[in-house]
Amino acid sequence: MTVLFGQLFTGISIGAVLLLIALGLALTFGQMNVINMAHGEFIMAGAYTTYVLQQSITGAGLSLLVALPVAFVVAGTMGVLLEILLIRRLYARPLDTLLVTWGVSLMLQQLARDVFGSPNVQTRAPDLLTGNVALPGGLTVANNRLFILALALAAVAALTLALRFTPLGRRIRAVVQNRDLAAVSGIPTARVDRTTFFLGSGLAGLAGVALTLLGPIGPTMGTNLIIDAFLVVVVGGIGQLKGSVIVAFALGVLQATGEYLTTLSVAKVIVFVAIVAFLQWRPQGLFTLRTRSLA
Amino acid sequence: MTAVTPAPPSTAGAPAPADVAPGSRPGGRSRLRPAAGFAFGAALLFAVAPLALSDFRLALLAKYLCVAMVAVGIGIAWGRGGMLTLGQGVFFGLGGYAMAMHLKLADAGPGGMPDFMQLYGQLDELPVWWRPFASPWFALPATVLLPMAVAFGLGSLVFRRRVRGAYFAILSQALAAAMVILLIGQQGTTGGTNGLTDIQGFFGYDLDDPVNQRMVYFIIAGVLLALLALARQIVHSRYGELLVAVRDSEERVRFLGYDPASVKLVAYVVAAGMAGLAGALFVPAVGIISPALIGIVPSIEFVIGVAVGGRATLLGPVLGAVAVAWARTALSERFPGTWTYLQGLLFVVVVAFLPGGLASLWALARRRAERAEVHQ
Amino acid sequence: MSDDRLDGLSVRDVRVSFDGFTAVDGVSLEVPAGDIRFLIGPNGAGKTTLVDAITGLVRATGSVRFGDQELLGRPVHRISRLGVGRTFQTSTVFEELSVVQNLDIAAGARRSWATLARCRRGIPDEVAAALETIGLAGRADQLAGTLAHGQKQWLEIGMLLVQDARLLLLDEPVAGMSHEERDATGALLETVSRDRTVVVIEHDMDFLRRFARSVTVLHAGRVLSEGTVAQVQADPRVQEVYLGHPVDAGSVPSPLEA
Amino acid sequence: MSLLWGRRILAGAMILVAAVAVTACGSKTSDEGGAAGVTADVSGDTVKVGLLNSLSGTMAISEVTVRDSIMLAVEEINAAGGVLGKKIQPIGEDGASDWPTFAEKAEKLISEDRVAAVFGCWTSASRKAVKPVFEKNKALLFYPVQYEGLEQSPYIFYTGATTNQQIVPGLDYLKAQGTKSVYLVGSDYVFPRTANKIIKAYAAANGMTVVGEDYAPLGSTEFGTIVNKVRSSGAKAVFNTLNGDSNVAFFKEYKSAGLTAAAMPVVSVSIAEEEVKSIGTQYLEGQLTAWNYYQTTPGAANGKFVAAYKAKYGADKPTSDPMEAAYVSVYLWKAMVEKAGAFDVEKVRGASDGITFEAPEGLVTVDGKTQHIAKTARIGKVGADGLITEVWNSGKPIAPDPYLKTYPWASGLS
Repeated sequence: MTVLFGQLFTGISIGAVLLLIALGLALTFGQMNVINMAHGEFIMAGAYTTYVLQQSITGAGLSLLVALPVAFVVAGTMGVLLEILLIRRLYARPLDTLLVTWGVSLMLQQLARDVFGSPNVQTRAPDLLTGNVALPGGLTVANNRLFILALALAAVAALTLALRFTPLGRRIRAVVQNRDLAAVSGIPTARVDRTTFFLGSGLAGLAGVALTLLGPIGPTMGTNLIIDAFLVVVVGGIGQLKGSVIVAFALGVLQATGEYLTTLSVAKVIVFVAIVAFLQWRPQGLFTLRTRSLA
Repeated sequence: MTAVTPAPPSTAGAPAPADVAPGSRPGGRSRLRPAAGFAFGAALLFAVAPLALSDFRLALLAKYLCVAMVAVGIGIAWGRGGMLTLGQGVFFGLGGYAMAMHLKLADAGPGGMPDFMQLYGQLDELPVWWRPFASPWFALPATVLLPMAVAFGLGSLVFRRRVRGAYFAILSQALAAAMVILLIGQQGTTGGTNGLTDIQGFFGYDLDDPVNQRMVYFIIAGVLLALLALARQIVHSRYGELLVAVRDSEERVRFLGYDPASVKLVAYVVAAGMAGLAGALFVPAVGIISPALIGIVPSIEFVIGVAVGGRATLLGPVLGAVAVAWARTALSERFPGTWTYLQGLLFVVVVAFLPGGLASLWALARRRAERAEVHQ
Repeated sequence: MSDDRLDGLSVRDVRVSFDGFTAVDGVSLEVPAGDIRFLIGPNGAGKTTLVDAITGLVRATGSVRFGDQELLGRPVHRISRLGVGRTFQTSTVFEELSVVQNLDIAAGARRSWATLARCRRGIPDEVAAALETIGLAGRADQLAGTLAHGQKQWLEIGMLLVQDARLLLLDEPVAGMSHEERDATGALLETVSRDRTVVVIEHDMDFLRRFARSVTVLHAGRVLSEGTVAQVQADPRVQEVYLGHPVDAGSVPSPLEA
Repeated sequence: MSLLWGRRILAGAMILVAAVAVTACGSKTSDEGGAAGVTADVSGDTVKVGLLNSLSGTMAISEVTVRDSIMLAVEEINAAGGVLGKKIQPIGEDGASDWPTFAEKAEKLISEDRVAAVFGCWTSASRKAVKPVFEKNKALLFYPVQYEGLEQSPYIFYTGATTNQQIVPGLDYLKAQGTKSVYLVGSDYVFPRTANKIIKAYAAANGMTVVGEDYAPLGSTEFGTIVNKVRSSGAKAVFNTLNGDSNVAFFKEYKSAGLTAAAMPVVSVSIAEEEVKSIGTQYLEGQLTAWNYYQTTPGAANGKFVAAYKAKYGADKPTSDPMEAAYVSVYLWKAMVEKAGAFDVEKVRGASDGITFEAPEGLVTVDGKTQHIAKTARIGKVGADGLITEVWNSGKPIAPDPYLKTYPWASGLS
């Protein structure tokens, strides 16, 4: 029983990681239809930001707190640069953004290798986040997982509120629902695109900081995550955040359960089959914006 | 409701270079051109290359030509059909494994078992699903039919449900990832990460012998030419025109009474068959097939050559694939890190700024020349 | 191959709703064989949605029969093969194919795979005939993307002709056309309607008066009025919808005369 | 129409040409062809050797350090006068973490550059990929990494540990500590699966139980479930054959699940000083490793090696077992060549038996029969300073036994 609860929590925390890395994509891919394969490298940038900050800020807890906003800005800025230099030219060709940004991701990886070296680097986690909370029944819940869960939920909440209640959020939603109409209504779509990209990429930076608590920090850390993140958004349906949230947790629990009953390899295959089956049922994902268009 | 204007359907977004208008009636002279070009290519592959290159370089060329075969298929599926398939490695791998399984069994002799199975699998007898591959009459067709069957299965599911564009690309990529995990997990019967290695013979010919390596090269070159001829027929047929129409506006085609799903399915299955054939020939040429050849990264690398050469042209993918593979070898021998930058840069520059690939430069130059002719 | 029957369209109690919003709310109409029926109505009346429902693009309840065939519930391409063809508000020709190729594809939905695998030799007869009808014979080899706007619309109609559609559903075919082009399009419709049934969604009242044989006015997803041009023009409800208040027939110039 | 047919005929003709080419030039017997092997080019005053490591891709992390230590050995030897009076000219190639590329580059080094020997490869997969190339060309590979055994190619010298020099001593140590149950965690590839097979056979014969066995795909960084299983299994120790990035995620998860080195130690066979650095002592302190060499291994030879390495590559760069094995491999090749008095591959092989070298890890001896080397096994504990200190060693070099023929419990394994 304990194991079962442990697994449930593991599934939820896998979901939280998925959510955190997919949230930025839900904006850039989901709202702007840009397939940014360099998203993983923005995550990497966030993780390296934590590493760099720890060189000067020695307190592990403080450096982590400082890293969150700094990584957001660093990754966000990289995203804006990418948008201005390349993606802006490619809005009409979504598939081509995939290939172009894949090229960018290759270069960013090599850049990380040249700057920080090929081996993984280490960061120190605050002691608080390496411990766990003991629950009755011998169950423990890891603090770093709780932190990531909280961070993911906070990010979702902040993003939802921002999209719903700020003028910027309204503009973003207007552009998503009807770009042409938004443009003729006087919304500066180019600026909105850039801001959306900043937010989406910044969220990747946040995810990067969080991931230093869980896994390796190295040049290729982003590539391992990117496909999973895309699958979350694809299955969740583009244009809305709630789909990604639900699907992230559902996939997390599915993977944890599958892994517990079989092996990690088989679990991954199970998840893939489940996704193909799901898309048979709802090819446009869990939630979609209904618009009348032929495409 | 009526205020909402139907967006002009643009699923593919592949601005084909101007020279892909197969409708312009070719004059007598330009009809001879393909035949002449074909003969020229054949001469290059069959006479010049074997004479000019060392055994080692010729073997490398054989490897590149296998990649080029995959590229021909991608050119049809992506360039013509708008399906960005990022999982061609899967089909390449299926063909390769089918061939390698047969060759391993042939090496082991009748009743024998491949060496790695005893080492890692500790199996007492051959797994059931290996057995049919002992027969060349099963294994050889399987190298092509197996990938086609898998493509048919997946394709008929996803195309019918109108999974397309980015969704399809990501799904095909996930397929590659799943396939790799599956292969690695079954080490006892698939060789795991090692893959199937140390293949000695090719239908009785010893692959260690340079003369036989040369023979493999000739077979590969011949098959590539045959695939090119097939691709040309497909592109210029009515089906080829229909495929472009589906790429540019799937819904419109549907309203004309076609089922776009089956139109796309055919192109996808053909591309898968070509990738399978390439994988099968890769095995005797290189002597190895492993999960590392079929995952996400190699699958994307198949696409880069196509993009560089010109996705919507016939020869572009082939030349692009060979050029990129060659550049990789040449540059990584000297500057390993630099190659990664360059590969990334190639992707960015070609796709963002030259979506027609290098072939569009060629077309541009030709149009300039024609205009100059007219002006005189 | 060609089926020469002339069939009418019968729409009964068709409803379409999106997420709780009912775009078409129980529309019934009869378009007799060989008619040129115009569908008009203010924005949001459900005209295009009705056509979407008839052609299978959106899900609907009720019944749509063309001849003796029920259309609802069939996939788009099956409905098309029953002889129902449509155009869209924005022209959707295959811009990277030539005019001939566009028409040839439209003509080919019933071709076998064996035929598809072969190259096209020359220009098939029905394509040549359509080229003449739509007046693009001189531009046969031009890429469709390079045609003028009006020509693209004609090409679309031509595609319906070679497709052997016996029911043509045209969504604002003359929007953005010059006077001369409108006249030519109208003439084309009259030619075409000799052996086909035509339904046109149109806002251009001048065009309507000249070429409509009958008119259905939709409003808020329902049929508001139906009849000849004159009958509809005289209907006070129509004037109310268009002007926002009831008027006496004849006291104010009908909006349809604008 | 006729032109279409013309093209078809042409295509047919091409295939015919290919078929003719096949029958004309294929030869069924290999001994008449050029498979006699390529002889190394030693005509000048230098001798070329090949360095084949991944400088890009996922394996670059580890293999770059091996390349560095090979280069160190080459420079030292050249500074001391070279081999048989010839300076060593190293030719580096990038295996790019891609097995067919390894095979391709090996072929290039042998047949184009005509090197006298090749040093390199890391993963078993890359070794398996190049093995036929070396055997076909009758050329030499020196392989410097601990591996899963069950192999003995006449053209490969294995200077890393085989299973009875690393895994078996690791198990002996656990047994001596009174550990009755172990949990096996590994990456999903050849080495862990084979190692775990050996561990299970050992456990069965030595009164230990294997309470669980889990594999993660290479590169996997999600260990929630595996650690959860380990935690609830009640095992007394974990035997860890994870590779690369997965170790980082595993140990972070391990610590946050409240598992400690004191209560449930993890014995790792792929974590050396370099990896400790990238995982962090925060997570690793007190955990065990099984190797043949540590930076802290005492002795003058090691002092000299560590000092030279740090002087060349930086004081913050640690030395590790595979680096040491690679460094040693160059010296062993030099000794063999000098004993043979020639660079000829067969002569070098013939001279190999009994060659000894005072290596940083202690005295090593080449076993000519298996072409492995006798090495001392050492169990180490990770300290707070990131270095690994020895807690146990086998006392004397253990003779290599790649097929575990001298261990009765292993009789069913190969």
